[in-house]
Amino acid sequence: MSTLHTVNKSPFGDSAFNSCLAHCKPGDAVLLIEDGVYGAVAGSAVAANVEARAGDVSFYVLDGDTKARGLAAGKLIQQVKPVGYDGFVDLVAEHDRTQSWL
Amino acid sequence: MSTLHTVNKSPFGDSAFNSCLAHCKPGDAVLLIEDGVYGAVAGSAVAANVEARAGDVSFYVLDGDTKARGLAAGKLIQQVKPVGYDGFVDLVAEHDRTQSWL
Amino acid sequence: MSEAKKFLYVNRKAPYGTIYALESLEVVLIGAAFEQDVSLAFLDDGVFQLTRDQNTDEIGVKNFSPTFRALGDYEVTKLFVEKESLEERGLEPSDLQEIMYEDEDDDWEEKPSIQIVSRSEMADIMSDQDVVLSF
Amino acid sequence: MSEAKKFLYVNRKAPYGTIYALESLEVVLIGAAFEQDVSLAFLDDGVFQLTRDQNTDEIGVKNFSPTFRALGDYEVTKLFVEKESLEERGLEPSDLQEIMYEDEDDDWEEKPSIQIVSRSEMADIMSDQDVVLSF
Amino acid sequence: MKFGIVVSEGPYTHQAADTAYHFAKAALDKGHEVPRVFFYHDGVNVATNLSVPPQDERQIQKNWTALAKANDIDMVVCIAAAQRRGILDENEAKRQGKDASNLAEGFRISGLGQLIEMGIECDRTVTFGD
Amino acid sequence: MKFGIVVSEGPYTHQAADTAYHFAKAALDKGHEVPRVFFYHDGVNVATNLSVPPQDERQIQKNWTALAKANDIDMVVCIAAAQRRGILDENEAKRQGKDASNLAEGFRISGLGQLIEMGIECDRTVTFGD
Repeated sequence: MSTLHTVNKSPFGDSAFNSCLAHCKPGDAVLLIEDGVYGAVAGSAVAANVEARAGDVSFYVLDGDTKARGLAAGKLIQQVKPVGYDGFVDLVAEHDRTQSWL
Repeated sequence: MSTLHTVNKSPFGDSAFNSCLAHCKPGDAVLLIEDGVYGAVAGSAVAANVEARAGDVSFYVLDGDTKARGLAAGKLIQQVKPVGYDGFVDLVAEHDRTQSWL
Repeated sequence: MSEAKKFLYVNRKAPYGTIYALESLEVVLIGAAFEQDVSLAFLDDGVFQLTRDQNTDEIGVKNFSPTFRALGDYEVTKLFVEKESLEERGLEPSDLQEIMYEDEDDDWEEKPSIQIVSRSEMADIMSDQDVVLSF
Repeated sequence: MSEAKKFLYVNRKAPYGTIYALESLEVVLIGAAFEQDVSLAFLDDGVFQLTRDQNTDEIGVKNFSPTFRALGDYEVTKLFVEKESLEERGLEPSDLQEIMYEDEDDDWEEKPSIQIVSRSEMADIMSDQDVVLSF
Repeated sequence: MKFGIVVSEGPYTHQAADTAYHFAKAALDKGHEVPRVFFYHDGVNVATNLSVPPQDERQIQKNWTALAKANDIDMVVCIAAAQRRGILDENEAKRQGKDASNLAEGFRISGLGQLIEMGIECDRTVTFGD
Repeated sequence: MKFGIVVSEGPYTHQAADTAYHFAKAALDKGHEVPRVFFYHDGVNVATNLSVPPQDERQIQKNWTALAKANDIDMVVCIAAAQRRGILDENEAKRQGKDASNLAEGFRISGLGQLIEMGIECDRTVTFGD
């Protein structure tokens, strides 16, 4: 039993990402989409929050959204895995529920 | 020459209020409207940010918005002055420009 | 139809500045007719939805906060409010309105619908659902 | 018409997740015809609007980032980017695209339109305007 | 004093159109002028005449139309923003081959130049958005 | 697997309607079912047939209409949310005394019960909003 969490807003402008991190459980997955992908940028003021949870939570980023925003793979936190829309579908299917942090 | 800043989003969910505080100058005024009025609640996690600037910046809160949200005058930071829509108009007129922190 | 599913309505937004809180409540009221296992979560700015003494006369927007008190009549009786979210916002549980329901399994005794839970308990509640609707 | 007013366009939002960045740029382009004294401020998530190598093919949304490079042709040459906002977001000035203009007062020399400024300088720029439009 | 007002969010979803309305009314009550209100981004949706909110909710479009009529306010809806979002006047509907239009009385569709002009000609410009 | 999808924000202004579209398409491509998409809050604005975006932008309403047609998706627009925001089908327009309607092909207007029903009958419910 595990949850897929999606976050679609920048962690610098909105508290949704931090609230998601504070509520997700070991074994859950967090998928960053739309402006949420900025949460995956290495060396930012929130990167440490991701790195701190990367041991027990899986982090993903929607590839089309990072490319749109000019974030090359090398700019992203190492533990965050890029997926396409098809990978997004798989993540939803693999987890028991999806919670959108709007 | 001074600026009226308006903030309409909760400081707990959105970074606009903190950015406003970081950019307003001595002699400026900050008016909290709509969900921005939560920034005026005493004893909250952001109240100290307001109190720290209350010496050189004037803080106002739109009265109708605090009442709508059940925030009685006694719940608010002491240095924040309630105004009505007419007071809002006066503040816009008295300052050289209005900057909305959207 | 299969057995009841667990539905969680997640409320993270303040009332009036945006319509999400009101339209979320409209879903809860309609959803009550479907006899599912319904819970409401109030966390982050969502806790502001439940403050007492809301008076919207000056802003000209409809005050929907009394509707929360009617939820018991729809058998919606589990309103979980996060303690840490209250504290960060300078609120006490006593700043929230009282929402009661009559427990049919306990001789119709009046009981409070609001349960204050810790962040960690909220995470447990979220992870025990079939459908999570966020507004 | 009276003498030129100082217009500041404040950009605090990221591109693509919402339309504000694109529609702000549309105002700047139209506004250029009015021969006012125009500046653009990029701070908070607004700095993300200027990253290089944006490629929107997969999300199916129009890539409007090349339009920033055309601003010089419209005599919009003052793009102020806040240093602290870049740093908090893990960005270097070199992560931003180059935006140049030809300075007619200096023998049409090519000069950069982007100026990196401190938060305190940004506050000074904001406080020196006639009209502040926020998007 | 002349106040120019920008409304950047749609009706009911965000409070911006309400706050702008109360502000405009208060400014007029105090003897100021509100020569123009410019509707941009989702603000263009305020101008639909197809909105039928519940009887016990405020009527945002009708309130604006009445205020503009009583005080000679020029309510301008940005054409580019309106086209994206499906707000058309009769002419535009015809031009686009649509058999319906939905621009409410008191609003007119025009370009972004009207926003800049408002900024130039008003003493203060105030934006209501999200 | 059956995926139910909720779209909570309007077209162009937020990316939600785009992401939901790409997600639905990918789910169908992988052999999953998308029996219903429910449009709520400003999401109802996706269903206007009066939108005329620039030629070089994506056609959000038309894309949804085509996807639904090709895959037999039931696209439901919440009636209460639609009435507030001015999205009406022909019947509703007549009932409300309006001389125009603007609901695009492939969408139908119905109640919130359809959202709950979707949650009950689908294996997964995914919300796209802001």
